[in-house]
Parts: sequence; C-alpha cells; structure tokens
Amino acid sequence: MALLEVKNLGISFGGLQAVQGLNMSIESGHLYGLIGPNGAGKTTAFNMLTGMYTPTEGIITFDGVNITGKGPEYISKAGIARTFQNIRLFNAMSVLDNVKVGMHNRVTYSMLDGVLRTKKYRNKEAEMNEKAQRLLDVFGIGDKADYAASQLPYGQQRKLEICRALASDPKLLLLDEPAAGMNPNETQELMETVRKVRDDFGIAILLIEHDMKFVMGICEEITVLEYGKTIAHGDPQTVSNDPEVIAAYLGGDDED
Amino acid sequence: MAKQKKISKAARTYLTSFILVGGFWGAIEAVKLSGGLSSKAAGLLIPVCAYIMMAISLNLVVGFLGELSLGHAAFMSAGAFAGVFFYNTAGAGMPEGAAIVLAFLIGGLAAGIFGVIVGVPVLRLSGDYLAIVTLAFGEILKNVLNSLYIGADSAGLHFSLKDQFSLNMEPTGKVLMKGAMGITGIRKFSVFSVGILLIALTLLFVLNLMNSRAGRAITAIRDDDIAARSIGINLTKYKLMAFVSSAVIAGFAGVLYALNFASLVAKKFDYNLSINILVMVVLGGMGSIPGAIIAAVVLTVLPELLRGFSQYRMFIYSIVLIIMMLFNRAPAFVMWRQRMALKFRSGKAGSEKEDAGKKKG
Amino acid sequence: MKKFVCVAMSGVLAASFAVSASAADQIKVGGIGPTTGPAAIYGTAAMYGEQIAVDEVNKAGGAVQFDWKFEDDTHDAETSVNAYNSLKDWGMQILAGTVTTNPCLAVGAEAVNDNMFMMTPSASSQDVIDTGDNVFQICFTDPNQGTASADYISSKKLGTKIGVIYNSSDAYSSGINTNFQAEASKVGLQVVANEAFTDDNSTDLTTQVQACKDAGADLVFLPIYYTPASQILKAANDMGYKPKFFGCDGLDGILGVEGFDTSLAEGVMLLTPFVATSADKATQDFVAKYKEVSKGDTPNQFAADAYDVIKVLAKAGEKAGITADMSASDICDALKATITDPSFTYDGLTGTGMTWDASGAVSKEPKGMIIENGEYQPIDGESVSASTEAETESE
Amino acid sequence: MQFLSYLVRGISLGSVYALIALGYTMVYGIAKMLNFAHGDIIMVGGYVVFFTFCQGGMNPWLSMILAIVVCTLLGITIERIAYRPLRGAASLAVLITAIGVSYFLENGAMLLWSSEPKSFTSIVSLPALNLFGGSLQISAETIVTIVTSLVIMFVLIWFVNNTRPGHAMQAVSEDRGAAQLMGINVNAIISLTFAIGSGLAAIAGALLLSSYPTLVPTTGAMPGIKAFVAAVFGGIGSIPGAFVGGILLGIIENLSKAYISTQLSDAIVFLVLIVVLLVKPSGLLGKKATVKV
Repeated sequence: MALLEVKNLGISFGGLQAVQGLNMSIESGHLYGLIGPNGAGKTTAFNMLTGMYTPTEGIITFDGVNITGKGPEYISKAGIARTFQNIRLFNAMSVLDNVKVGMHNRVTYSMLDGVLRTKKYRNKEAEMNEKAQRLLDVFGIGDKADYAASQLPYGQQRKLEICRALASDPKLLLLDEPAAGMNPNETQELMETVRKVRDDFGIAILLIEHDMKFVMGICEEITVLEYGKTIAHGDPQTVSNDPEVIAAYLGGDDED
Repeated sequence: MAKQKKISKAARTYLTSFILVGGFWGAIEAVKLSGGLSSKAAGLLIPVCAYIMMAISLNLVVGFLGELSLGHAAFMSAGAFAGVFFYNTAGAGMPEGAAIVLAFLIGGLAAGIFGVIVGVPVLRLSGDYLAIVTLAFGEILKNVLNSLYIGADSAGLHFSLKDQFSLNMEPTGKVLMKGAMGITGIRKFSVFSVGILLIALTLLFVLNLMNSRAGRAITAIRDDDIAARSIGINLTKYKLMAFVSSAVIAGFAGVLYALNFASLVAKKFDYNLSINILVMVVLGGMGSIPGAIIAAVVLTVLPELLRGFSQYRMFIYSIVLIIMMLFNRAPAFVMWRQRMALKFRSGKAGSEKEDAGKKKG
Repeated sequence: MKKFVCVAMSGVLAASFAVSASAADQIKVGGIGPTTGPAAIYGTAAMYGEQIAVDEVNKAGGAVQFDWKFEDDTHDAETSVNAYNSLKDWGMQILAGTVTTNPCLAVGAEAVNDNMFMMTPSASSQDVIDTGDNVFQICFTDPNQGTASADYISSKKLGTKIGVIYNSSDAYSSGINTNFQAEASKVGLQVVANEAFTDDNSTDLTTQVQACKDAGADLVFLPIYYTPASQILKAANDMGYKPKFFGCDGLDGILGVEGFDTSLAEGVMLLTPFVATSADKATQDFVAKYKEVSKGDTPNQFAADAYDVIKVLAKAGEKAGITADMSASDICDALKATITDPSFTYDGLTGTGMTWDASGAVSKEPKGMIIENGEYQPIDGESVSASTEAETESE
Repeated sequence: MQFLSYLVRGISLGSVYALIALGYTMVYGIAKMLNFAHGDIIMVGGYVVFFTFCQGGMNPWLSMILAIVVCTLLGITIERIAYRPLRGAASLAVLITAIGVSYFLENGAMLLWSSEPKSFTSIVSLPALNLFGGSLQISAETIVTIVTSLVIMFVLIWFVNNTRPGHAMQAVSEDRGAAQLMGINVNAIISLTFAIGSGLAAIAGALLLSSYPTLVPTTGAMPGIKAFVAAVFGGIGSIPGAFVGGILLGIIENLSKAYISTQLSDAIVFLVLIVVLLVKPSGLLGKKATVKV
C-alpha cells in the first residue's frame, strides 16, 4: 500500500474543469515530481491534497485513510505538509517562531498552561526551542533564529518555509515550485537540500517545478499534467521522451 | 547568542510594560502620600486604568489577531451593566469584598458571552466587513440597553423594552434600570490599587498568552491565514480565543469603570468610544503593549489638559490627534525620525540597531 | 525622540495635576455643562446665562462677589466628573450645574461626598435631587412636567386623542413621557400613539408624525427639545396634518431657530417658565445682554435657568452671610439652611415666588403659553400649579 | 395605502443615504480608505448652502455650485494634508486620521457657526406630487433626490468605464503599484477621487437638509455612518451597490419604525445588515474577493 493513493481526482470551478482524472501513487521515502505548463492544474492538485479545496470527484487515500474532503487541519495532523508557490511566511514573527508555529499540532499544551506558565509549558517550550533550533541548523539558518522572517534573503525564506513544514513531522511533504526565483547556484544548493531532507527525515516528497533540470535531476517518478489532465507518467527518462509532453512544453511554454 | 537575544526581546516587552505600570502606580501613590495629588488627577485614575485595559484588550484583536473591531466599547458596556446591575441589587446585601469580586466576575462573564455571540458569526467575515459588523453589534447593544427598563416589586422582576410605564409594576416597586437614564445611584467603588492590580493581571494574561503556543497561532493567522491553515491551525478556534479573551478583559474594564461613577448609561459606550480606544491602539503602535498603555494615558489625559482652551478644547484635540498620527505613522516622518535616531546613536558602539534599520529601509 | 516626548509629556502632566491655590475675596462658583459635542447648545446657553448673572452680581457690588469658571463636560458623566474635579482644584466653593441629567447624577454623587452645594439649572430628573440633600434644582422635575402637562391638557380639554413623540434615548424626554402617560391614564386622556425616536435615528421624524396622523391624534405632545420639534412641525405641515401641538420647557427656543419658518409654530402650546419675548424688563435686559455675549443668539430656557441659579446663589448667599474664606462644606450647610427656609423666596426670569423644600425641588409656576403671530402669549392669563409633587412621586 | 406611504418615506430617506453612500464608495473603491470625515463634508456643504441660499437669497443653482466648489477644495486639501502623507502606512493609520479630520470639521464648524441649530429652507421649490387623490403624497425633495442619485450613479458608472481618468481609477483600484508602473499618476487620481467624492457630498448635504431641515455641526455624523453601512450593505466599492444599499436601508429603517418599534429601529437596521453580510459576505452587489493560494 502506497503512502498516498490518488484515484481519479478532479475538481471543477463553476463550469471549468481545473483537474480531471488525476491518478498518483506515492511511496514512502520517494521523490516525486508533478509538472506541466502554467495553468495545468498543479497547484490546484496540491490544494486538494492539503484540503484547501474540496475535490468534486475522486478519492485521496493517505496512509490507508480516506482523507477526501477533509479540512487542512485534519490533513496536516495526518501528516501532509506543504510550502507555497509564492512564499507564505509569518513575516512579522521571528524565524524561530515560524518553525515553532509549524509544530502546532505536534507539541501541544493548553491555553491555560501557557497563560499560567505551568511546568508543562516550560518543558514543552524548551522541547520546541531545541527542536526548532536543530531544524534551522540543518538548513544552515540557525544563526538567523531571532531575525524577523521578512528580513531573510529570498533563498533562506524558501528554506525557512521548508523548515516550518518539516516541523510538523510530516510523512509527505509537498513543495510548490521551490526553485522559483532562484539563481543556478541557489537551485543547485536547493537540490541538495531536498535530497538531504528526504534522506535525513525519510519522508516522501512531491514537488511542482518548472525547472526541468531540477525535476529531472532529483525526482524518481514524474506525472505530467496539461489542461487538468494527466498526459504522461513514469520515470524522468520516459517522461522526457514522451511526444505528448514535448508537444505540451513546446506548444504552451509561456512561463513567467 | 541568538537564543539569548530572543529571550531578551520577549523579556523586554514584559519589563517595559510592568515598569510602566509599576512606575505609574508608585508615582501616583507617592504623590498621594505627599498630599499633592489634585482632585482632577485623582478622579482620572480609575478611568485611565479602565482605558489602559481596554487598549490592551483591543490590541489582542487589532494588533495580534489583525482584525479591525469597531465595537469594542460594547463589551465594556456588557460588562459594566451586568456587573453594576448585580452590585446594585443582589450585591447590596453582601459583604463589600465579595460583592466587588462577584461583580467583576459577572461583568467578565457577561462580556465573554456577548463576545461569543458576536464572535461566532463575525469571525467568518474579514476586513472592513468584520469591522462594520462589530460596529453594528455595538450599536444594537447600545440601542437595546437604551430602551431596556427593569423593575422589581413583590411579584419579581419586570422587563420592558418600551418605557417605565409598561413595566406594570406595583406602586411600591423599584425601577432598577431606566432606559436612557440607565442605572443610577451606584455605590461608588474606586480604589486605584484595584485598577492597577487588574492591569497587571491583564498584562500577565496577554503577554503570557502571546508568548505561548496559542499566541503564536493567533499571530500566525494575522500574518498569513492560508499558511496557518496549512499548518493545521484551527482558525475559528484561535480567532474566537483572541476575540473572547479580549471581550472578557473589556468586561472587567467596564465594571471597573462603571463602579467609579454614580450613574451608568448605555450612550457612553457608543462607536465613538470604540473608535477612541482604537485610536489608542493605533497610536501606540499595533501589537505594542507598552505603546498601548502610553497612548491610553495620553489620550485620556489630553482633553483634560486642554481645559484651559475652553471651547477650543476638542478642536485643538483633533489637530493634535492628526499631527500625532502623521508624526508617528507617515512614512516620510518615520524615516526622518529613524535618521535622527541614527545620528544620535552613531557615536555609540555595537550599532546592531543600525544594521536592522538599514535592512528595513 | 520618544524618550523626549515622554519626558515632555510627564512634565506637562505634573504641571497640570499640581494643586493650584489662589486667594481672592470672591466666592468661587463653578459651572459645568456641554459646550462641545451634540448637546453643546444647552451647555453653551447655560454658560452665557451664568456669565451674565455673575457680571451683574459683581457689578451690583453686594456683599457676595463671585469668581466664576465654567467647564465643558460634552454631555458625558466621566468628563463631567473630570470637570468637577478640575473645578475643585481651582478652588470651587459652590457648583452651579450641571446642565444635563446623566452627568449631573454622577457629579451629584461627588458633590454629596464633598458636601458641596450644587444647584442645577436644568437637570430635571427626580433622581438628581434624590442624590443628596445638598443638590437643588431650579427647573421643574420631570414628574412635575409630565403630570402638569397631562392635567393641563385634560382640564382645558385641549384634546382627547393624544399622540406623543419623544426621544427615548434622552433622559429628560423619556422621563416626562413616563409621567405623562401615567397621569394621562388617570385623568382619562386617551394616548393613541406613543412614538419614540433616538439620537441616532432623528434624521427622519416623518414616520413618527405620520403614525400620529394615522392614529387620529388631535393633540400631539412633544416632551422634547426644540431642535427636533422644529423638524416635526415642518413634517406635519408638509403632510397637511394640523393637530394641536403641546410641549414642555424644552420647546422654548423654537422661535429662535435660525431659518425656521415661525409660521409653522403658530398655535403651538407649551408649559414653560421662561419666554424670551416676554415684555417684562428683566427678560428684555437679559435677552439684550445674551445677544451681546453670544454674538446674536436668542436665549432659551437653559440660559434663563442658569442665570437664575447664579442670582439665587447670590441672594441666598447674602442672606446666609457666606464669605470667600469659608470652606465649601460650611458654605453648603449655610446655603442649605437658608434656601430651604420658608421665608426665602426668589423672583427671577423663570418664575416668581420660587421656594425650595428639603428635597431640593423648586416650587414655581410654569406659564401656559401659546405661539400667536410668532410670539408667545399666555394661553388664558392663568397658570397651572406645578407643585403637585405629593401625588406624582414615582419612586 | 398607509404601507405605501411609509414605503415612500423609506425611499425618501434611502435616496439621501444612497447619495452619501455613492461618495463613500467612490473613495473607498479607489483610495481604499474609509473616509470617516465624509459625513462632515456634507455638513460643510449644508452650511455653505444655508448661508448663501437660505439666508443670502442667492440663486439655488449658483449656491449649489459654490457649495460643490467649496467641498471639492476642502476634500482635496484634506487629502493632501492629512491622508497623502500616510500613503504606504497601515490602512488603520489613515482611518484614525480620518476620524481626527472628522472631529476637526465638527468642532471647527461649532466654533465658526455655533452649535445653535439652523433650519434649512428646501432648495427644491417644486410642489409635491399627490397620487390617489391626495392620499399618497410624494414630496418634490424625494423625487429630486432619487433622480439626482440615479443620474449620479449612471454618470459615475459611465465615467469610470468610459473615460481615461475613469480607467486610471479602475487601475489604481485594482493594483496601485502596477498602476504606478504603467505611468498613472496615482496621487492625482486619488485627489480626483476625493474631489468627486466631496463634490457629491455637497449635493448630498443640500438634498439631505432639504428633506430633513435641521442643520447643526453634527448633522453629517449619523447620516454619514448610516450611509457607510448602506455602502457596505450594497457591497462597498460597487457604485450600483451603494445606490441599492442606500435605498434598502432607508426602507428598512422606516418600515421597522412604522411596524415594529420606533425605539429599536436602529437595532433592527443593524441586525438586518448583519444577517445580509453573513449570508452574502461581500454585500448585495459586491464582488466576491477570492484569495489565490
């Protein structure tokens, strides 16, 4: 049984069918890619997987449980975390606090514990601080823990967002265009980071990316979407040779 | 190194806030002892305390949760009427201390319940729509309290939303609440130290909350609600937590305020008061607790300082308000101030702030 | 920079909170009322009224001389108490205020505590004088006005079907309405429409007028101030609705509204202690002086009441022999004893032969007035008795 | 017939709200700020007409034009001095400043013209319309106000959709930064918006007072708030929404006064608003804002 099973997933907004008949099967500890031209429905697929949108058809099974139509809170607790195409950090909060917010459902104590500063509060906070600092150190931004998130340079903001997602101890991490806006050096560094995350944390990663080199370089399996439909699926080699994929990319390449 | 800095930052807020309040208390008590405290200053103490609590509690919603509320005075009103009504009726037969404590608890509870009633529907909205609905709830409460008559006679309590005449009471009955006249003949209870104690408790509650898991969730929702959802934060729960906590504190403030005067009317808690409290929060800097405290004191005292101008008083107040806002908030002024601050500090070593300033600029 | 602002602020604070002490051989009288905000017309009028009276008292050179100061309370209890405290710091020995009811209740409690003598020109609720035995009124209490109006309408057979339009968000107006209704049911007046408005929805009063019209009211009782009343008269006229209109002292001033077509007020009756167009010399002098200080406005009953308050204080003060070096509390006891003494009477702009009992309520006679040819005329030369407290105590 | 008559009164009040709400919604839609001083500009317009027309006997048209000019200049000045420096600061900061401006205008008016009420003479000199043999009367003021707000609504819609400045306004409204990059003078466009909004306020003031003649320094405050509610009701930022919201608000207010309770009519109005917003969170005709994830 794969970690994530997506069967015939689809959604339509009004009359517009944004995603149709999407099938995916993701194994634990593997790296997957979801690619396709702009508007192909990749981010929409992510939004359905994380519960932001409710699919109009199909079934999502995660870790043996049907999570179709469940809210983001449930899905996050179940073990899916994500990053966003246009980085969404808690800008006014410190870098460390961003990561601690990520642990919201992992390290818990009640509001009263917090207000009354009980022993539980102190223990849990210490645990959080330590864990968050460790995560930041892994990504090499441990020295920036006290900065406001918005003060970080772009590349580090990306890393922080991944940190925050990892803080919730996910089994599956969804990365939405992690390399967007990065220069080749940064991209190279990011590739290593992503691999490292997979290796160190032993989790499955599903990523959306436009940068073909990036995707082909690290993904073990790739699904290609066009106009909401799956047009190809397989390992990087197979996909890159698929005539339909080539046509889609040559015909509709209007990347921003 | 980084960790140390982090702790000192949170601690700095605690320290500044408590020093401010403690200093305020100490200074007033010292002047009181020396006998130099004027009647005017003495009379302002409790209202100032109540407004400080109001500003801190509204900061929870506006500063930390990031939602604009234009009806905060309504919670103060709910607390004030519930607390004082109890204190003036059932509380009259009790020992003073118990009556006071119960009055505060009842006021806080009433405001909290009203907070839930308002919060549940309102928090589904956002932005200006949320603002207008909070304003609407505030005006509804004012309007209803303004028309509410309550009387008691041997047959029990009588209620009317029309007029005193419709209470249909026995001639010996006592009217406890008279619509636009509100509650009159309140036995005054105004002890400055109680006000300070309440502020200290409020501060402790708010600062502890904001530096805990729940507080981080609230701030996260303000910064990016979509990201917060994706992390598994229950938006409704934490929005409601911030909103209702803020309402309860406002309820306490309401009781404190109302017990300071012999009469209580609903008209006092209109949208103008809500806006005045909002002004305190914005002027003090959204999300800044010490700022809210200072702004609450300044804005309560300012109109009193301007008494010498008689009829020009509120006119001058409005000009001062505009100038303060421009000076505090206009980007051009803020930059100018930062430049000046840099000039002042450039001599000093370890100009870590300078770095931060440059980054921001 | 912030520190500098803080330091400057605290300096100003300290300066303003320091107890000020000044010595003079004048007795310090304070006044409180709204001179800004929506209720400013009432407070401002009272302020000018007191100012004129103080000038006259000091010019007359009697034994009692006043040093007078008036503070704004924006018609708000909190601000009113601030104003009171501010006046106390100034050294106030007698309070001639406050103008509006709710603030007056809050300030009254303070004054009772300090044993400060206070006489309000216009806070007309029964609760005001119930606050304590040092609180006096120069205006009629609401019960008196409501009851007297119902009695008057009934005894003169002015109408059978009565409509009432009142301001439910105003203590004065809702107070009179309550007592009017109680008395109306006693004397057999049929109230066919009891319509309220609030400060917040007073823009449009046509619906209330129409409700009275539809209910067939032949007399509309207006226990309200003259500003909304002018609007009601116009609305009724536009509707072709011509009942009799009957009002209380709050209606006085309606002829002075700038731009108001006074022909609309033709036939309006009101019970009031003061009319600015009265031909007697004292009133005419007062009106002339008022126009001077206010730069052209016509005084209303608030101004006249406030004027009388100062004059009463001067007269009673002389009789009681109060001096500037007495404490506020001593002055209070002396004034209380003098004013409640049956031998003390006062003739002023708002009535003749006024006396006070220990409750603090005034006994004076309102004049029934009717507006004819743009001027007040006594309805039929006789006046009604307003001293019917005994049977109207609602508490 | 009674019902019709109450309905007409509601529409009459509503048309005044609509007129004020149009100004509110213009400024909100483009400058993205709640101009709390809008109601007070109405009051200033009222005083100008009062002194020139009601007292000075000036030609009503001339007096109106003068009021529009005064209010337009006032609006531009306020924007320049009090709001523009805060562009780029938090939107709440501007809101608070607007409140300061509102206090300034009210208290300034009180000092200048005293708090004594003035009774306004209607600028409309036409006879009322009598229907059904006189049993239903519609005042000329009502008709003029409705027609005026309708005309203004259509002119505004036309202006925004068919003129260069109108397009620029739309661009500024959509994305201020992008508009600036496209070479649109954002400051000028916002000034223009304030000029239009304030000019409308002058017209609204004269018509408000023609129907409801009491003029005091706080005259504009409550209608201002109600009109703001009306604008939100209809969907703030939407020009037809402001009109519809205003009319509906007036009708609800008057019908609840007539049939439910005169005392509680405010509560009822606000309750209806809350219910509408809960069902349609962006108002009756407002655009639904979708957040892109």
